[in-house]
Amino acid sequence: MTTRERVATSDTGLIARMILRRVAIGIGMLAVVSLLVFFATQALPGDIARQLLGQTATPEQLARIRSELGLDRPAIVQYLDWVSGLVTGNLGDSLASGTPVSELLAVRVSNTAALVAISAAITLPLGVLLGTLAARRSGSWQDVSISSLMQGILALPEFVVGIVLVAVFAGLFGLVPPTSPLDPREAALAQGDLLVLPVATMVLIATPHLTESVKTLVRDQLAGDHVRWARLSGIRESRILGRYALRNVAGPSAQVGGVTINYLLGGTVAVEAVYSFPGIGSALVAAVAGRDIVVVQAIAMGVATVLVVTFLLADLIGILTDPRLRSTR
Amino acid sequence: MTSLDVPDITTPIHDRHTGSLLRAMLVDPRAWAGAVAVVAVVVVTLLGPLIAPTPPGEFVARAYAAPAPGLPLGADNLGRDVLSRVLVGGGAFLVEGLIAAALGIGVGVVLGMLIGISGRRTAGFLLFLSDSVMVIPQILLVLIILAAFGANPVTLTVSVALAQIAYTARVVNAATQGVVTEDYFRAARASGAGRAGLLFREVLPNIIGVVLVEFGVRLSVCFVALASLSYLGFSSGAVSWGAMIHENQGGITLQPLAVFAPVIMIAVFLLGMNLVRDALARAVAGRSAR
Amino acid sequence: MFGTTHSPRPRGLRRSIPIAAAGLGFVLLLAGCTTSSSTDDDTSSVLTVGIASLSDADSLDPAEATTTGGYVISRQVFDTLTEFGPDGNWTPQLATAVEPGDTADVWTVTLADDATWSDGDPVTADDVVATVKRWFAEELPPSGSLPFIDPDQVEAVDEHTVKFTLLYPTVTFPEAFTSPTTAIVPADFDPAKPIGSGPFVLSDNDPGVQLTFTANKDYFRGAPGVDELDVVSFADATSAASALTAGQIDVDASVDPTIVDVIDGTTGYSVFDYGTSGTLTWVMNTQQAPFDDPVVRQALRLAVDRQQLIDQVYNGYGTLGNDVFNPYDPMYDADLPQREYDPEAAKAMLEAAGYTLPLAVKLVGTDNQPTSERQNEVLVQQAAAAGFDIQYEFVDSATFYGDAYGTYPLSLSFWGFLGIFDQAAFTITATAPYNSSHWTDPEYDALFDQAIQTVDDTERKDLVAQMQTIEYDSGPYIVPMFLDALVGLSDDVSGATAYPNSDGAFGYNFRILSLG
Amino acid sequence: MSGRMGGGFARDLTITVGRHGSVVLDGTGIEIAPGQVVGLAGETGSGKSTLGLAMLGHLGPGLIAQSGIAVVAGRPILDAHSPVDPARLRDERGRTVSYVPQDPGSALNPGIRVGVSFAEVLRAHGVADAEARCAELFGAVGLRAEGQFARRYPHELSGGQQQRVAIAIAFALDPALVVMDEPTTGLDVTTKHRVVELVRRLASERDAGVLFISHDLQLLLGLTDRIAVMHGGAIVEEGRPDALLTSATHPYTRKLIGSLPSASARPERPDLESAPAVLEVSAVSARHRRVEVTHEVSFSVPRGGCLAIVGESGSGKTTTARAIAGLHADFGGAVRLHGVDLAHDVSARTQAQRRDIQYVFQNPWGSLNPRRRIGASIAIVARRLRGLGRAEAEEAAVRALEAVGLRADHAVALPQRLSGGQRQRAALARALVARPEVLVCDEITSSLDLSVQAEVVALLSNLQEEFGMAMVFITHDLALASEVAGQTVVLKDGFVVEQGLTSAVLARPSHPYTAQLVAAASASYRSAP
Repeated sequence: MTTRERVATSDTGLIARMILRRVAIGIGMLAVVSLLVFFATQALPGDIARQLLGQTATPEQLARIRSELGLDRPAIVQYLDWVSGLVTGNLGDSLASGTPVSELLAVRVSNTAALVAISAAITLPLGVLLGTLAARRSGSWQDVSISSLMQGILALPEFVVGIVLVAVFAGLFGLVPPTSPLDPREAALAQGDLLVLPVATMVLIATPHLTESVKTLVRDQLAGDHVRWARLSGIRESRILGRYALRNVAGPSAQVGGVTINYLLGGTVAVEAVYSFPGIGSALVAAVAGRDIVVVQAIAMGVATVLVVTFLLADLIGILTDPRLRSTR
Repeated sequence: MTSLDVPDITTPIHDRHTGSLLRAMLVDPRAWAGAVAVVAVVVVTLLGPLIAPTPPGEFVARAYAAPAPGLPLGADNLGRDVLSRVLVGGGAFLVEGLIAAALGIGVGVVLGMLIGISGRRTAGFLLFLSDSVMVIPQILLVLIILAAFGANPVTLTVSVALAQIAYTARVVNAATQGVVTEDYFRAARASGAGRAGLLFREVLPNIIGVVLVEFGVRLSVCFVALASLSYLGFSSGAVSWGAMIHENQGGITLQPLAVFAPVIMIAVFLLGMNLVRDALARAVAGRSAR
Repeated sequence: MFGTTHSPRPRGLRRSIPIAAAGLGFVLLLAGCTTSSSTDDDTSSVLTVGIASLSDADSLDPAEATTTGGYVISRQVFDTLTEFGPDGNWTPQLATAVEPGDTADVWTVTLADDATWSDGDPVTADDVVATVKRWFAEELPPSGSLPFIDPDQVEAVDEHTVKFTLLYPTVTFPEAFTSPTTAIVPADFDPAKPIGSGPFVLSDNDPGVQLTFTANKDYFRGAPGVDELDVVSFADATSAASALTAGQIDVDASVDPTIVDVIDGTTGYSVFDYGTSGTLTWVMNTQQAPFDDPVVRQALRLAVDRQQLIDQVYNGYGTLGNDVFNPYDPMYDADLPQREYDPEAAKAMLEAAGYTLPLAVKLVGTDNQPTSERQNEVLVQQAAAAGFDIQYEFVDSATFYGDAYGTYPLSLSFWGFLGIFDQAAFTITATAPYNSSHWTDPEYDALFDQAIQTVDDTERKDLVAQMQTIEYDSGPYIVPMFLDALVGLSDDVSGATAYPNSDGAFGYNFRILSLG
Repeated sequence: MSGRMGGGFARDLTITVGRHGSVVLDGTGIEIAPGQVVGLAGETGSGKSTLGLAMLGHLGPGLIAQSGIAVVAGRPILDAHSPVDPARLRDERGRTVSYVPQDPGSALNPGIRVGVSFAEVLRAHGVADAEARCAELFGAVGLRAEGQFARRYPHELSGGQQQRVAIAIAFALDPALVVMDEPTTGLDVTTKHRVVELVRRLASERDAGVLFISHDLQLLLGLTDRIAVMHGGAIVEEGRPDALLTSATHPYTRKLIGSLPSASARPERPDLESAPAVLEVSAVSARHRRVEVTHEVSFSVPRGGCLAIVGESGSGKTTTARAIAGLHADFGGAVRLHGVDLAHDVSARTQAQRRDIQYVFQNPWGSLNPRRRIGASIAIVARRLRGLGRAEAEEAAVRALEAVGLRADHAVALPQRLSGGQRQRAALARALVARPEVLVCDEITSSLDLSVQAEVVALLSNLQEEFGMAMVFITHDLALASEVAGQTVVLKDGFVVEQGLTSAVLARPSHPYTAQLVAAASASYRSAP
């Protein structure tokens, strides 16, 4: 018996250790992101004090407000303060309003969360479906038409997709409202009509990438030796697709799904601008323009955390569905 | 000296280095369609300034005047001829995107190859860093960099370029791994090739297809990013398609052509680029399959 | 309900294109099934105003308001002692009378006796005194704009009377209290829980997204026209306009001049248009070449085609400017000859002064108003004919107002909504705190000092005419035109009134509007 | 399953690429009787896989059957003139005719347990008691039958075990015919022989016909009842193994037989006994990611001598070779050239040291930069290591090419224009152009077809004598080692288990593992004269 025969102990202890390792990596990534975000935003020319006081500022007022905001302390002290705040769940106070960022962004976070969640709930199954269909009939009219459509959308900036949807569905047909000024007093989900166009835009911009990736993954599986052997062993096509192709791409697809969530979160910036949607994407643009670095930092860290957790989940799906990843070797 | 029979090659042995990729693409109708689109846009860009009916700054009509005889694409937000501005504005935009993509690709390729040939620990650490950067959505990364350095043509181009590096490095690293584990790479090392020799004589020629495909991808991403940033209000100022989007988005319901004319040019260019890129990717895949 | 799509089964793949199409269609069809959330079913009237745009920096403390949202809050929740009324003149507001002594260095303010705070307490002279003292004690912005006030010399004479003894005589005292930043707050004011005397109470605040106000039915000048006021933020003027014509909002507070026709052309909506004293003015830095030379300043003034500017950028919505401020001030000198576009004369002047053309000039601008960039681009184009080679650099507003502010050779600033004296005191005199042109003229300063102490209107008007002549002949500002206020309105909205000397739609006096 | 007719046949099969493309199968046929193992030999591209797959009714992408039929158990599986109903074909596959793939590592679904893979096939054909069958068949192929084994995933099995699982699945439904497509490629010699024994046993026990496709003639000679030799899309020779050995008529068959290595040891050259050691490997313990993979390996090679390192994959022989060349730096112990300790990493060695040790890699498809012309690949070595000028280096490259039996005009070709054997010659030329003292050859024949393999080995021996180099010859094939090397080192799991003159090792193996290797090597020739 050779050493290769050693059986990997696919017990829960091993899985737990692998998850812990990935959590540690995730935390490390967030640390890197925090350094990047903090010191990039620290390099800002001009500052919030000017922005706050506008053209009528006097040097004395500027100095006072800078010292009030702690902007005159050494960067490293500010960083350590900020990080220890983050660890204890304190995102800091907005430089512009003095309000805690968590309070300031609460409604926006729930709005964007609703937007991204609904979009993901449509995009993920849709992308997998279209990708599988295209892979299964590689070279067929379905494949070519799906991939041409996806190519076409990929060639358009997100805002163009949004503007076209507005022009057609709000302007031409008057089916839906052209803008989405969600009422902060109500849950985003209760204002369905205002979500229709933003969600449709997000789905359209995020689906092509997912579709293409799933198509490649499934096509590679279908071209694999194990599928050929299954065919030569008389296994039914439907079963081949399910057990031999789709099941094996669950892990990598979950990774691609993570990338899709990344796309969706990035897409909120342009989409929220098109629809005047009160979410964190538009808050980010405003905070960048207004030099409210505390808000910029909080949003960047929040988005990064969501994505780290998303990729952690994707890894988890990979570990649970691909026995090879559980192997000790 | 040896009596062994060598299978005779009857045809003359001459290869063209880059021939295989090019030949594969020449017979691909989608590559042709893409190339035609790209060339058309480039030709418009080059000839545009010569054939523009009016100087791009001249006021010829009311702001957002609708298309009319002599004003085929209508007027922009200041009553200037949209057609003329589209004809003149391609150069700046294409150059910005090209520079951004080339810059991102250049740094990313070198970085990716370096990661690929460095030791496990160094490579692991660098990959961890690039993964960390990639956790941030690209537009957010660009906005943070823009916030740090302000928005002007240089920072705009550079920040978009910077945002590409991690992605390119990752792809190039993966391709480099494929070369590093090949014996010809070991053979070169054994014959005393230096680091630069390894990178540029052994690795680069063998991943050039991947690099070209990646360049296509990055070019699309950079153009889309620049257009989107223009829309968000971060624009470079000069007469450029990106700036046109920015200037005229206020009148999009009134005079959609002022925004869509440059967008269509960008989209046609990108679509063409994507078709060429995909054909190239198929050709590269076809070659490595042999 | 969005999340439920049918999970795909392999067997159904052949049919998946229709399914996918149905999925997208499903999303769009939802519009038909969902009721609009903005319609209220009870009888209370809600006025929804779209504004571009609210921000996190919108201050609840009126003294610190620098943003649109801050001004909106101040105007709804608080009152100022005086305001610029619909005719452009100041009128008492929280005050019933503001009267000078014999020499304009003592002023007596009488307060309305029926004004109350939203918690029911009456507004008293002590509150006014506390408000003023607070500005100076905390060095809040109004302390910088009221240099003539001595905070120790503000006394409550009785419950409704305040006496101000000024550091020097100032005839423009009443005008100085029209700004929303000078709103009166209670003596025990807490910015976190703003209690005001204004027509509305802030009932809900989501910074940067939406402000919700409830009517103050007991407002001393009469209850506002609606029960609730929602001020909703839009990222840009375009989406606000499309929200208006789609019925999502009742008022679009700032319509871009180029899309007025769209709204006017939509049944049920129109644009309310009136002239204001607001202006985007080019500031020439007199400490730097070439604008240290008055000849160049005059040449550039001739190089601006003001009518074309109004036509191209403002779609005709604006009035000609003549390089001096505020035509709505009674002191304004309308007799100065209108400066015309004359690039040839400008060129000749420059050549006569020995300049080699084209003369290179750097122009720095930001988006301090939606039309700023366009106005700068037009200048670049127009001035070229007069031999100016203007390099226009756009920077974002934080950079613009950053450390380099005041060092630009040529820049575009947003001013106006100030009386002629305040404008001069802020931006023209040698001691003006915001004079980024660094222009000084002893003769002008002497005239200003004399005029501001002159109680007699005719005499003062004559002095102002002399001041404006100096500005007209050698000043550092190009005032090319005055902006129109353009407010998009649903036909359901009534009560619109012009406020030419106040920033924003109707000076943000939304209490005057009613529905139906 | 009663009343089934066993075996299968193909007749008059013509298969082309597209309707008018090149011919892959040229009107050929084959017959496999029940209980019989028929070998199908031939080089890469001879059409043997296409024929094998045709027996399963499977045509590769773009292939079209122009004429002929394939019939298994009396039922048509492929018919060029009347298409077989896809549903019936699906049912026949796995039940009537089954398939054992070349690389079970990639053919077994990596995501499911091997027991489930087994059950899948039964299920597809409506057979219920998968568990019992699984126990039976796994037992029959020599895998532990208890439940735990069936619960493993493919990656948790060795290559031999994976192949046994594949065979168990192929025999699961008692098919009339099993097509095996190079099922032993990639297996170690010893494992290979166990698998072959198994196939023979199963075929006769279960009365199934087996079509065994392989390019390895030695293997077929020992395994099969009958051998068919394919060349250019047609069967050119067919017969019993012993008959084939003695009376083959087709030139191709004769060439194949002629290139079989003989297990007789090359006579060691006595003059080398006293020659000073040019290369010494002293207690080399190499590590991969902190795991020690070789343990104090020591040997020395005399000037002009040849030493073989023999072992199966994973035994540490390639790692040892790379340590010598400085391509694997993580090791303890020392490598000495002319008594001088060499730096562990090649980049830290002197130019002369790099020149003196040259390495030829296993895979000729990967060892030449595909983007560089052959001549340039060789010339650059001459320039780097011998300091020649551009023109001289090109000249030297041409001479090196000629020395290995290629022509000067091969210098302008890109590697992909050359066949595997030609590439391996080019790789040799690249090593020779440096004029090395020591040539390290890492399994340089294992990826070549048999006939080419013999040519390269012969060339190697000639070159070694001509250039007077010492040589380290890595191989998994003891027979091959005996042809070239005077001395042999046998490695197992990183330990040296045998060391000495090749003739002595062959004659009197002292370690049981070596004995096994020797037995395996001679087993393939038991039918040989």
